Amino acid sequence: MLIAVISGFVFALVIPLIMGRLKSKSTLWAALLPLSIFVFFLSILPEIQDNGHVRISYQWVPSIGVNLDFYLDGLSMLFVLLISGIGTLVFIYTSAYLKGHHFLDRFYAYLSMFMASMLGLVLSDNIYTLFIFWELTSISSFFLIGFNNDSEASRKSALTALAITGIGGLFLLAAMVGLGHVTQLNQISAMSSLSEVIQGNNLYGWILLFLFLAAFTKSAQFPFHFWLPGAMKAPTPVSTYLHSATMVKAGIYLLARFTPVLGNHEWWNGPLIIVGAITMVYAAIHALFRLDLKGILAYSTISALGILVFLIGLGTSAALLAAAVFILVHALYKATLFLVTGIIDHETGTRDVSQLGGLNKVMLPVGIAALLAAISNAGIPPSFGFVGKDLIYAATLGMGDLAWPLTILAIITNVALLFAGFLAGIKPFLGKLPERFQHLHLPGPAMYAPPLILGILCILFGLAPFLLESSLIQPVVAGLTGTEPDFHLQLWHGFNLILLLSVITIGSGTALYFILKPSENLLSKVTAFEGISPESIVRLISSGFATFSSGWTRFFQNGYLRYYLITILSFISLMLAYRLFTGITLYVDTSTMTAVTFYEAVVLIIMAVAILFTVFSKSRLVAVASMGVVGYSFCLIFLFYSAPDLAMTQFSIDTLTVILFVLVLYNLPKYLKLSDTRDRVRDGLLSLAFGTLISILTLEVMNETVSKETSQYYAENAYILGKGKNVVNVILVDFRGFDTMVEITVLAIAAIGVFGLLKLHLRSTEKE
Amino acid sequence: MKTIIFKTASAYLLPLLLLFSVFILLRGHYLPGGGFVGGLMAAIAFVIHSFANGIDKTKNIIKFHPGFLMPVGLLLALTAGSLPLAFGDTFMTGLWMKQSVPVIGSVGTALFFDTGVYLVVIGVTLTIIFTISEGL
Amino acid sequence: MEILLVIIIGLLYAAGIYMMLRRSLVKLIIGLILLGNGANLLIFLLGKIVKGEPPIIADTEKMLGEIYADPVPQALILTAIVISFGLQAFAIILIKRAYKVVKTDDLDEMNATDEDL
Amino acid sequence: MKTRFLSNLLLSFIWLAVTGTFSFINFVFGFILSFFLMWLISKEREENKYFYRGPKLIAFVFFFLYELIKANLQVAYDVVTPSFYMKPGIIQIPLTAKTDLEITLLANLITLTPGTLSLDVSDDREVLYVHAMYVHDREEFIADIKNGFERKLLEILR
Amino acid sequence: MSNPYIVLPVIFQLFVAVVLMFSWNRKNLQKLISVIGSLIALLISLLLLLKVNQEGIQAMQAGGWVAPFGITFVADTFSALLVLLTAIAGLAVSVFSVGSIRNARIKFGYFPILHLLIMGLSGAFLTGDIFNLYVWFEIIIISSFVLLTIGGEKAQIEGAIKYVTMNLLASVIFLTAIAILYGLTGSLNMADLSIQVAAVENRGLVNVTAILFLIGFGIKSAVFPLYFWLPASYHTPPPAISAIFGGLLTKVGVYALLRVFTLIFIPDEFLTWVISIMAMLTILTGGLGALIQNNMRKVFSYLIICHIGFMLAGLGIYSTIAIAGAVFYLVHDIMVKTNLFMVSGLIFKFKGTYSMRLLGGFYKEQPLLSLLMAIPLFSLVGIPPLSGFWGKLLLIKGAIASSNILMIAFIILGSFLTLFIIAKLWAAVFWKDGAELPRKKHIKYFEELKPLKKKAMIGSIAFLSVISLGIGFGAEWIMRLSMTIAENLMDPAPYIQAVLGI
Amino acid sequence: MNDYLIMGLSTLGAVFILLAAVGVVRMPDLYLRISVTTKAATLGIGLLLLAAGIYFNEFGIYSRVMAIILFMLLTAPVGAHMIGRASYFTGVKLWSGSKLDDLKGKYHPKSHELSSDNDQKKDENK
Amino acid sequence: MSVYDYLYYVILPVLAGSTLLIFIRFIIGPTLSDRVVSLDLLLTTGIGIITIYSIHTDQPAFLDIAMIMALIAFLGTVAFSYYLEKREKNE
Ligand code: NA
Ligand code: NA
Repeated sequence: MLIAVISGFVFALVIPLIMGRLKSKSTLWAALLPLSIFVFFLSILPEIQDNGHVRISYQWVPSIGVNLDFYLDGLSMLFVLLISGIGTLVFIYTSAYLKGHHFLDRFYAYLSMFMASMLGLVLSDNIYTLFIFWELTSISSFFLIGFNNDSEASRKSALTALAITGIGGLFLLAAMVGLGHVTQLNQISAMSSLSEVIQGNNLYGWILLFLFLAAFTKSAQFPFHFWLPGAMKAPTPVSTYLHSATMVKAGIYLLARFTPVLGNHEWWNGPLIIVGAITMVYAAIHALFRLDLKGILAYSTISALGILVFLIGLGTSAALLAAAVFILVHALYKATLFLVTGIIDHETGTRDVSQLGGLNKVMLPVGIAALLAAISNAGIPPSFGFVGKDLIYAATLGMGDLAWPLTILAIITNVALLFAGFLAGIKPFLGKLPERFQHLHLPGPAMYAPPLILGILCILFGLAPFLLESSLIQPVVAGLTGTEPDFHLQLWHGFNLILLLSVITIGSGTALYFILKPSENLLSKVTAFEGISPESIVRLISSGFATFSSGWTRFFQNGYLRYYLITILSFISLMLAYRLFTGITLYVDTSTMTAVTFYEAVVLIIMAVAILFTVFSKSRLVAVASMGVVGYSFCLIFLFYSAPDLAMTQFSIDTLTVILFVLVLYNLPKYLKLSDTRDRVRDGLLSLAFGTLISILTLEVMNETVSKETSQYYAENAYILGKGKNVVNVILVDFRGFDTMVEITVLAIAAIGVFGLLKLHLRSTEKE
Repeated sequence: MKTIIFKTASAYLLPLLLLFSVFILLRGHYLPGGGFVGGLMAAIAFVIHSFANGIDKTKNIIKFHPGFLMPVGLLLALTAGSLPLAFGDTFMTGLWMKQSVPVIGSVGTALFFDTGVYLVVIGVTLTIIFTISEGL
Repeated sequence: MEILLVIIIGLLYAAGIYMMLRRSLVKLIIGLILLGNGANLLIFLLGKIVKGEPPIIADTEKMLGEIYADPVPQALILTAIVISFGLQAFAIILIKRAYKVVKTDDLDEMNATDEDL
Repeated sequence: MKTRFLSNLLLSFIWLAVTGTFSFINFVFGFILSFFLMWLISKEREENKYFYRGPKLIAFVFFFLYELIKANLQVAYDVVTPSFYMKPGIIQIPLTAKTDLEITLLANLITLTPGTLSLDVSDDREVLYVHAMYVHDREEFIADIKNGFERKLLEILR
Repeated sequence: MSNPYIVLPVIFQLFVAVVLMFSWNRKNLQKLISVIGSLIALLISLLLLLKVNQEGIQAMQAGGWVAPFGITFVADTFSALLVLLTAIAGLAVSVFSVGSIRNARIKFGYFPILHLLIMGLSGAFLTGDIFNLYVWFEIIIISSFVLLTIGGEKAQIEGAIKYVTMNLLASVIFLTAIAILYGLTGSLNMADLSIQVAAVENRGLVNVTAILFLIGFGIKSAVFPLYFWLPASYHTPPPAISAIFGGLLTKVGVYALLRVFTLIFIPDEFLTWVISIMAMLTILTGGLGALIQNNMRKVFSYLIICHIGFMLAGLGIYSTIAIAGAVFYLVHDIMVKTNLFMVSGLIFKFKGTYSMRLLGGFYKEQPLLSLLMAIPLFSLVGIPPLSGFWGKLLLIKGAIASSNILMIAFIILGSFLTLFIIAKLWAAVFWKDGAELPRKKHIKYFEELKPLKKKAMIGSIAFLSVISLGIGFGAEWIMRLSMTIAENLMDPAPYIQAVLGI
Repeated sequence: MNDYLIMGLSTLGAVFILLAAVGVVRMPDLYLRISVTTKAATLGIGLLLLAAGIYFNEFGIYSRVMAIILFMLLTAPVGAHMIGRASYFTGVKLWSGSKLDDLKGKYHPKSHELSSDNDQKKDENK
Repeated sequence: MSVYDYLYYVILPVLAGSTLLIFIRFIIGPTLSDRVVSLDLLLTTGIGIITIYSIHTDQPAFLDIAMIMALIAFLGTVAFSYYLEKREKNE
């Protein structure tokens, strides 16, 4: 099973290397990978049927519980087969669709990487690896959507898709970590028994919120749905694979997967029903007015995803059964329609449905495939779609008080979906073939076979639902509900309410198909409402966010050094002040202090005046000289207080500093009076505040008695062990010699720096 | 600066100050002074000379670029610090000669270390000041 | 005396910061130097100052007497002074180079690196 | 060579004085040190003669101290009393002294005497410009310098 | 467990620098010495980490003076690991410099100072003495000043002035903090301080001192609202220099924060609250800043800030797992940021610009190189299982465990912004069709370089990419190290024992 | 005896320094200030140092004291000359009560070469 | 009155007072040269204070600082003169 997952990644790495070498015209062989995976999983199907699941585990980062725990049960199996099965067809289709494309190897690489991620996702039992594969699907879809990277629109939609699903992914991580924290477990399959514990935890609400955000973004639920139509910029195989059959279902998978763990709680059901319902109706209505085939399909996909969320939200076993079946139903017919659309686009160069018609005359097999899919989509018997739709109505009708409102919503949705299906699957093929399409002919079998196969399956499963019932659907439902399933899939339930609803649906949908003719005119009327659509709102928010970003950034990083300093210093001052005045009882202990003598006072007065003079002097050199006076006063203070070495050093360094200034300043222009009074007052207050804080702090620290253990040690051992009598010097060259070592290195670096700064003048050819 | 008075005085100050700087260096372990101040004094001697006679002349006197003293001094200090490693001690452990040397007193790695400091400081100060003055 | 030194420390910090907030690069660097002086004095003061007893062992003794100035802060300040000198020297030369390439010492005219968005 | 040796010796003695330790070993150390230093800085230095006229030197020192104190009192009086009696000005003094050392010593001695300040020497070493506080008569002032400091100094140096 | 050799990574770099200074005018010799020296340094650091891993915390008392009287060096897992990472980044940058630094700069001491910078970083990681830490910080600052300004172009100088000013301010604050700490305890040895500070009765003063340390190190690690120097300067020097800066300079501040706030000052509720708020705003500010930049290097600069926020978040959450997260993130970030600045440098070598608006078509022109570059780019995003993911995972775990939902929100925001920004950059630089750019005569373009230089540049990027990949896929190893480190940080007793023997 | 010597010398020294201090404040122009201060202060310091020498009464101290005095004697006048000369051509004016200024116009404005052209000589030659 | 008291109560205050006077000149200037001269004089007076202080505290070591001050003070004056001359030349 690990191999099945890993092989996709390996393939992705290897394919760019080998495809160039092979020089083979056809790349059909690439489909062998998904095909063998499909066959492999198909071979495990009986085991699932018998035991319910297969489990494998590989250690990866065991210290935090991130392991490759794979768990294959009915639900996973459903998805695995969809992924590898439709994957096979898409790989085949691609070999023709992108034949000769310069970067075909990359495309296959992304595609197989995506497939592997998807497989990993649905197989993961470990909460972290689940997330890991989830993210990998997002990122590989980013590359796939942006595959036509010359086009700005394509790049933009890749970014949008990544942004939306990416942030959802991060919420998934949070949800998973939260779950892991609450349960102290890493394996999802082990969590269902802790369902009540989780729901009792105060993180439950957050976990749900995060999980929903993840699922809704990935599965394009209102109001996050808009990335999906945008993602249609991708090549058709991508749309087929990601945006109808697999990736967008990841969110559904996630919700389904966690139904036993988190479900059966009003916080779970309520939001899902509401969001699902809004999505399905909203998107279905949107689908009515599209002209672009892919747009129609995208909106109908969103609507279908809404239905699925809605069903999972209903949470009854009937609803979950309906969901399980509808996943498959939708995957089959929608993949078919996408592939067909791709062929139409590929051959005619347009996807504008109002311009298409009569293509049956030139590509009949494609038309047949489309027709079969459209029938399934419409839920017309004997298609598999009919089975699915029946189950949906059964589920909504079983909701007690809410039965009718919910059912009506479902009907509206289905009517619109039917319309959309007809528009995409039937309209292009019937009617008159436009002049300019006369010369078209049927593309190769690699292209039309995949949709045809899928179309046939749409009907086959409708005619013979038992093929799936015990092998696949039952294990799925068993996993979701945790009970032994007692249902039978069948096409014909007899004349009942549900059948009536189906008839109503099909009837009104078909009527709508003949009444409503999509046109530019209509579309533009609809687009007039886009100002209040979620997409525009998000765009508004994101442009607002961009404005905010640049405002925030420019506000802080405004280019003016002194504002940076003011910010930093205000921050320090506030923090210091807060901590000083809330945490310390201020007092001053004068008992230990030394008396002031006249000469010291004079030195201090001179120092203070010199400091002020430095600050307020009008000439740079006077400021420098006056700074020199400050330094010399220092020297005396050091001397008075028993620090001859310091006095010496301070003195020499001060003089050198003054000299450096003097040498540097000689050609600078005069000081300008550059700040106004307000600035100066502000700066003055800030400086004073900071100075005062430091003074107060110093006073307080001086009250503390200090352990003199270290200096005592030096006093006793400087001569005996360090062989020197000037203790300061012994510290400098011995006790703390390392400091001095570094200190002279600092000096050397500074000298090299000065040398370079003054001597290095890059020639115009060396300025990088 | 072309003044005879300063030029002449500097010619006498130079050896005096250099002598003095060595004095400051050597006695640092016992009294205020040491490699840093000593090095500064030496550097100042040359700086004064260069102010009086022009940098080129002072450079001629020194015979090599003063910056060369930096790696030399660093190497000296580093060697003094690392030597103990050869004796199984940790870095910077003081090694002392058994007998003390007249004039200097006990001779140990600390003195070599301080001499390293002295050389680096000369090198640094002269490099900086000469570089600036040349740009004037 | 300590009180006065404390005031001087505060004054040095305040003056340093005030200078750093001016528009002239020269003032900025003078401000940094004043600030450094303030920090040095702070170390000195907090090591508990002692008058007239430098930490030098008398000729006849093998260790310091009862009262002596704490040599540790002195050694620390020495290191700090020298290091700051290195940095200051570099900063001062930076003024020169800046004047050469930017033709001003007005800091407000040196914000191209932040503007280029 | 001889003067070189003498300088070396002199520096060694200064070393002794500075270090304050009179011992043969310290002398040897000082000698080696100053030898090394002289080698280090030798290239540009002119060779100079050193003092060999001891008595005159001592006499000169006393003469100088006398001048120093006399002038100091004069200046002190002017500084302390409220009104100024001085008549300052810059005077050009022709030089008899020729070598750098002569000129420098003379100029410095003049400066060290209160009330006078050697401002500069002309580039052709012909004249010394002196700022003086009490220039009652220019000729007299010049004569004072020439017969006083300069003559006595040159007697020692030549 | 006194071990005289633990300072070897430090003094060996000094030795290399001195040898380089002796070969002042021989640029090819300098390149050779630098690369070989970096290789040996890498070996030494690797041995050190192995030693520490096997035998526990190693301490060394410089000069043989018993702690706390001399200067102590301590190699615990954290220090040793960071020294190793420094050596790795150092080797990469050294090799990259061989390819990308122009002769003019080499002639003015580029290589010696690069090695001194690395020495300073290693010293800062290894020292166990708070004043000695200050001294190492100064080495780092001065060498970074010099590297930043070497060449002295206008932008470099303008950036340097801001960099210099704010870093010197940080030094002064750090020094002030040391002064106060000494005034309170009379000690400088960090292990000793751990005991002494705990014994100080006036907790108010300890708290104030902690604030000073927070701000001093905060400026160096470029956290909000103290970060301004970074975006003003990091994009100005040659890319090799940006690389070593971007990878390591702020990290040493983070290291100091982590060390000081676990060993000496145990933060109270207020402080963790402040740190958390700062972390969140740092993430926000970095992310927002990067979002609107056009210069690739500026994007990375702001992303440094953003990700420093992650590391600070670990400290703000203050639990073993969160700190382990911060440490893991630190490890990852050093490798990736270094690499990204080199990547931008290489792109510049091809295209002659850093502007994302002008760049484009790189994927089409250099597909394999693009894939190589994708490794650090997407590692930075933390696309699992690449290296950036693991630290974040731990951080979120830590935040969840302390029910800090707000922090999670900001971590998510930061990750999201990073993802979006890198995707945008990818679209702009690699996907978009590149305009025909005018050739600039001051640039030596990639194709004009000698093969050795080409190999050097690509090789160093590949080297770091492989290491990033290793961190991502072999996360277990780093994860264990991070957990050990976090446990050691949260319980400093072994550290103190190793230093003081008590 | 020594004590009185010390007190005497230090008093004298302090007075000279005070004199210099008063002088530097009172004197009306820069050159006069230099004139007054250089020597008074040098003399004052010399005396104070001598007092210290007598106080410690060790050869080492004496020699050091002498060394300082020597240095001061060597450097003080040179410094005075340097700053005086530099001030002159940066245009520091003489006091209004000054009698004569032989230096006027003798410095070459650009090269700072100082000529010895003696107006008086010229007068005599005529 | 002992010699210590004399130095402490008479000489040091006189020197300190002189320092103040000199500093006044530093503040009022008016030219840079004036400030340089007074700076030089300040240092000289400082040397005096150090000398007396070394007697007062019985610390001959302080005399060394006086020595170094004497040497370096000269450099400051020289540098300023150098500056004044250069500036004038460049104008
Ligand atoms: Na010393
Ligand atoms: Na030792």
